[in-house]
Amino acid sequence: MTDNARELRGLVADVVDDVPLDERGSDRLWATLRDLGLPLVGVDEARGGSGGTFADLVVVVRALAERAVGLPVGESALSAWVLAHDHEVGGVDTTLAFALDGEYREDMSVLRIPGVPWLRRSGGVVVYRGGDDASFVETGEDPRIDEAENLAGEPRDTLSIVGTAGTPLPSAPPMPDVRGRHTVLRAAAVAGAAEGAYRLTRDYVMQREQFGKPLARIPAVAAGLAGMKVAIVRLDAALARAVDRHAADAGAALPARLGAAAAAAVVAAETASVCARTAHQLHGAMGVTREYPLHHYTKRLWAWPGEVGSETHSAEYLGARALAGGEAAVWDELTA
Amino acid sequence: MTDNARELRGLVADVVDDVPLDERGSDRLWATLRDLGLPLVGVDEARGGSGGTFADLVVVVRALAERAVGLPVGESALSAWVLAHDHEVGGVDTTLAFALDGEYREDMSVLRIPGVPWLRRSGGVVVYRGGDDASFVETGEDPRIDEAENLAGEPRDTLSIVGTAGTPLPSAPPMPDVRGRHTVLRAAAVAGAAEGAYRLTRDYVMQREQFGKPLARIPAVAAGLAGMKVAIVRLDAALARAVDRHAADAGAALPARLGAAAAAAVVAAETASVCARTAHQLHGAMGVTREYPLHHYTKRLWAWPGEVGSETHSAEYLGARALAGGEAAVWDELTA
Amino acid sequence: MTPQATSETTRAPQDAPHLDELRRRVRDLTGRWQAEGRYEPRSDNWMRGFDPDFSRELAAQGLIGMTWPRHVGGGGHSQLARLVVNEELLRAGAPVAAHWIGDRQIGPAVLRHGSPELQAEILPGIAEARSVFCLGMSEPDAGSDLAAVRTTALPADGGWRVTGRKIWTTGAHHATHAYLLARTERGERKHEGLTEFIVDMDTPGVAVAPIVDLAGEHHFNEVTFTDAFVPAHRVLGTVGNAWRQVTEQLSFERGGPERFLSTYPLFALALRHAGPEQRAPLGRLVARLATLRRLARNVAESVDAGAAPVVEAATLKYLGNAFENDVIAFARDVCRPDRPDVTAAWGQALLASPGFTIRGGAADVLLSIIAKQETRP
Amino acid sequence: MTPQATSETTRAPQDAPHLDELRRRVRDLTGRWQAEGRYEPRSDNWMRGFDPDFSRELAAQGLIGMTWPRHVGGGGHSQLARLVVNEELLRAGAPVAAHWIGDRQIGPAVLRHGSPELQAEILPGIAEARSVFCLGMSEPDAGSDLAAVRTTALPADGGWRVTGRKIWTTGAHHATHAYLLARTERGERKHEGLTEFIVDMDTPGVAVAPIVDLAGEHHFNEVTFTDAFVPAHRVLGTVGNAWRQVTEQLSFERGGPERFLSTYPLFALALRHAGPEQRAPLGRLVARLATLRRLARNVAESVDAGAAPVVEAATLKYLGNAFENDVIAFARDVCRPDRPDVTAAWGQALLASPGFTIRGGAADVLLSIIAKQETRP
Repeated sequence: MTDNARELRGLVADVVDDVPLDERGSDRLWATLRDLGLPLVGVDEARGGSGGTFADLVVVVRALAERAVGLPVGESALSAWVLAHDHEVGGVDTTLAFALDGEYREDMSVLRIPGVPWLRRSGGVVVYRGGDDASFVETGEDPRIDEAENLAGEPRDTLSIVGTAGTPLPSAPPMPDVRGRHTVLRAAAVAGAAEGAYRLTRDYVMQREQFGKPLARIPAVAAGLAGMKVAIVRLDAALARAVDRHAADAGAALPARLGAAAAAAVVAAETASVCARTAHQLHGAMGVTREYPLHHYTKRLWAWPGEVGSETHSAEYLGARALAGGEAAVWDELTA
Repeated sequence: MTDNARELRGLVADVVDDVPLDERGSDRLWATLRDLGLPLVGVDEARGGSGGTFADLVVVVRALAERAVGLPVGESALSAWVLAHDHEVGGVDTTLAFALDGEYREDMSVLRIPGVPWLRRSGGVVVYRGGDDASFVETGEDPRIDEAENLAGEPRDTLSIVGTAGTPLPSAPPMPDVRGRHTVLRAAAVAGAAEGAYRLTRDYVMQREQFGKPLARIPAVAAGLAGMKVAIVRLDAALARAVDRHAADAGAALPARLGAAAAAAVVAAETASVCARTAHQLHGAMGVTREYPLHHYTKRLWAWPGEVGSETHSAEYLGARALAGGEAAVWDELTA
Repeated sequence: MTPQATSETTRAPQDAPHLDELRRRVRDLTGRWQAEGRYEPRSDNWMRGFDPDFSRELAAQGLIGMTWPRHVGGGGHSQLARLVVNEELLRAGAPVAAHWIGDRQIGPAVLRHGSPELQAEILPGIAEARSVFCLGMSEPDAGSDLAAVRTTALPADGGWRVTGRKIWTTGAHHATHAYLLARTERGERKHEGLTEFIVDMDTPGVAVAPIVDLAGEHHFNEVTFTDAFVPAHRVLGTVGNAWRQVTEQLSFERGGPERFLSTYPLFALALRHAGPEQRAPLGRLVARLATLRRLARNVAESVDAGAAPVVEAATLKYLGNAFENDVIAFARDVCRPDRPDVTAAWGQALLASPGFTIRGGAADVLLSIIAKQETRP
Repeated sequence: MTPQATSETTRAPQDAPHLDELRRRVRDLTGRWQAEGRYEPRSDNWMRGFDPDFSRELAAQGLIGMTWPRHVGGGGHSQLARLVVNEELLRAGAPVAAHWIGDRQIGPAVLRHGSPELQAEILPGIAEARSVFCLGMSEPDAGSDLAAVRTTALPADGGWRVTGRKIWTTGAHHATHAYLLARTERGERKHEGLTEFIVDMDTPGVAVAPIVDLAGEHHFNEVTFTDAFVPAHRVLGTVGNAWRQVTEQLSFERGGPERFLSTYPLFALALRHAGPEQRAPLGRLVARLATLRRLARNVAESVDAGAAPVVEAATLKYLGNAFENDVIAFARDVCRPDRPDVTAAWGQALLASPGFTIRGGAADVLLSIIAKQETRP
């Protein structure tokens, strides 16, 4: 970990650790994160952002998720990054929506996109209708918002836009690029939630005794715990690779970036599933109560991976590229 | 287990148990099995067969495989059963080939079918060119035989037939029926080989000591052993279901029979994989020597499942039927 | 070749028309209740769906305590007949929690170990769905180690005085009776000195406190016993012999269809919305489901024949839990923004899923039970 | 927001041109040998492909002992550079068994624990591919419990006299030297009193007997020591301290690319023949492969930075073994009667596969190593 990453992690810890778990989605915590500029990390300071890189944003998103914070720092910063290609940012909270997650009404007059993170509390939303067709829709005006929540109780609202509403963003990066970054940020959030579940589980099996010794001494329990660790180490490796490909100075071409993002998404889905299942297994009945904090992590491990494209889609993308490029292309990307 | 099944199993044990493992594919053992009429079980006595039912044949095939016998009793009896719809049987050893496992030369003049069990030692082969197009080809005459072996060293020869060679079998059952029965017989063989691998493994971990106690007392080893047992119990259940569907008196319609056969094939593939992997894991280095008998079972567990259609094909068949029939049809077949 | 008779592996279901009639009766009932809007099918409803009215309707049709002798209110049916009824109830996602534990676990235990008087007192109430049972087994510091039970029953005039805490007691807030595992003797060996009791929930000194689960629902409870009196005739079986009795009880409860059909309502919904690109994974689920159902039939027939199919029952539960979870994973791939019903059903099953592996023994416990059976010298 | 600098997780590979040059060199060599028909790529060839000529060509190019100091014949390269060379060799399925153990395991152990004299005696021979090493660790009755070693070394004039049997010794019939783990003291605690030696295979009293494997190939051996003399200076490290030393040695050997690339030649072949209907499972394999390679890079960089990445290395081996086996399962689905080459490559890899999980620790051993690291109080 670089010094800078350590510093960012420390910052998140300082701000969040004293906030009760139930209040980690509160307006108050959001205001604090905003004051610190976290929802604008990775956006040029000259354009109103907080500076830093995409890698920094990944660190922040992972650190927040480790603490069961479901606030949309990743989506805010990513949508601001898009906006900053055309405008100064920072005036309102923004979020992100992709038409490919929704559908048009038959006559194409209305676009409905469900699952938009925290739309209800955003001032505007960057909407990608297609590859180069990005626009900014202010939520004060036209669009209808239907409120809904994901499994973890986080706002995932439905946006309905009539006609061509919104201000075009002619300089916005192409949609796949933004989608790829969103995928990486989501993988980072999964890594964080997995880490949070892992820590709770490790503490639990080390403290709790059964048959006269700590649970952690039972081989099946130890193996389960190690399996969680394995899943996290693996996801962090996939994440490090994806972040490197997105590095500003030595960044890769778009297909290589998307490949690394898709690989991280595939690994994230597996890690989420293993860690949620094993954490509950090792906790037994204790883990299923509302009072015990585990569900703050496991509900997110269940809800998050599928929200930014399905695992199957990512796997098919990678497989199709491998078929098209052949072994040499796979190998070159592997060892780049 | 019925008394009859017990008797058949006893018969197989009596004949095979004293034959050294390396000689269980020998002409001599084949001659003994022939003398007992085993390769004609399930074929009407009035047509030259040994009598008994398909269920009896399944018992025999499983019992032989438990003893690492790779001789083609199932294929012989099944091809004889087909032949018996048109002819008396019993004169020569016969085997079975399906055009769908092979390919025609571009001008359709030559049909090549690889993987025909023990073709080199058969007097003739029942060839299904299509749904109702069955014929009997005597190996003395026209066809070319290219010898080959599967991973377990069992003859799996390539049959090449020029033109329309062979005697038509107008009364032969439709191809899917025969293919389904072949699938069930193969699942039975897998169950037998899995059982053989399981017994060796159980004995090994109960006798062998490490860290001062029998391996079986190490929880991970016990869990592995139990996992093998689970896989075998499950396959036997799938097998019992498929056999019931094929019962002569209370047998089901062809689609239900094929569904049960496909389910057995899917379960057999999983059982083969779990049992081969775990048996080797629990044996450690000992299991990889030629001297130790385990490989007689595990090589068959590797080779056998894919030879009568792929697992994917069986799964897709079941899935497509479920999609077409809907929940009610699935449930009715489940509980029939 | 000598043997001539056939070896069909199981006898034909000779009472097929009777079974079909039972099936039809359950389908009529669940269909009617759904049509009248009296329940919504959902996953895990044998644990979460508490509706005494529904249970009483079943009772009125003789569908509870089916395998018990008629003189205690039972139906004298085979286990196979009971399987048919229960699998149809699970298929319909019906609210059967009010009688499930009593029917599956308490009734059989009372039949095996209870005195004729206790049988006469307890069983008809279960069969008529008047009595609702909860299980007082787990304790705060015992986990799945039942031998670590600390709740104590001390001899008292005409019976016992019980003091202690039970936790994770499903449905205690609805229950009329509790099955209770308590220590009656404190000795060297933890497995000895345990006794089973049946306790009225309205006994003074019995208090129930809710434990809300991660779905925000209330099924679990903590039950506190404070010097609560239990009359002597409410001892189940032999004083001090509970360890053997409860082990039997637990091995008995593993082989039922609820071990693989908890998420069947979700499976049915996902099947309706699945596409042809999912036919291979769907086909694998169908193969496993069909095999599990055959295993359940084998277990039922085996019990009918007087055997104790411990390995088969543990196998069923082990595979069944994995299947239930894989149904949820499959359903996730069917979820689409335009199918909110699938997504909701998926979420509901997922939130219930951590419970699947807890109840009746986790995977490693089941495997070790099987291994123990298989490696007996 | 205070922190302004970037936090790219790893430094850029500053010596990229150098690494590219190494890659090219390996590709030229393996390409040439294949073109000349001097070897066929196959799975598991780092264990099965014994060709001293090939190893000597690598040595001539400075590609063995790459990370060792120059004064003992090494190249002074980084672990990352070594990873690049070894992964290209594995990709090409090249016959590298003659030097693999010496390069990976013995060299580093001698560097860490050997005296300067022993280093000077042993290391140049490995780096030049003159010395071929085998590992005398396992014994007939010890299984994976190295502490149960019974082979004994007794003090003798000027050294030690060794008596005992080693088994599963890969390549002993080709080896010039053996690494030997023997008991030099018999005490209460099995883990104490073990010592590491380096033994010349032509020492009188050392005999090699073949063990044919299930593929019909001869790689394993039984090695018998009968009063074989080992000079005192051939003790590696400290007498009686082998347990600690060998644990380090084993943890070191887990994090290399051979832990996931053993079946890469099969993967490459299967990829060539796979169809679009297999893109999802193929894509999952690609994702796992890319991640494993990143893990190998992390391990290499971590060792370069002076750390001991025990958890990462064990994770790599655990996941790598599973990946190798899943490649074989994937290849099965690509096998068709009209592709005998895939079927043959699949069979060859399958017959080799039981060995994957044995060497370097089975899955449960790896998980317990990780758990132990993670739950230290």
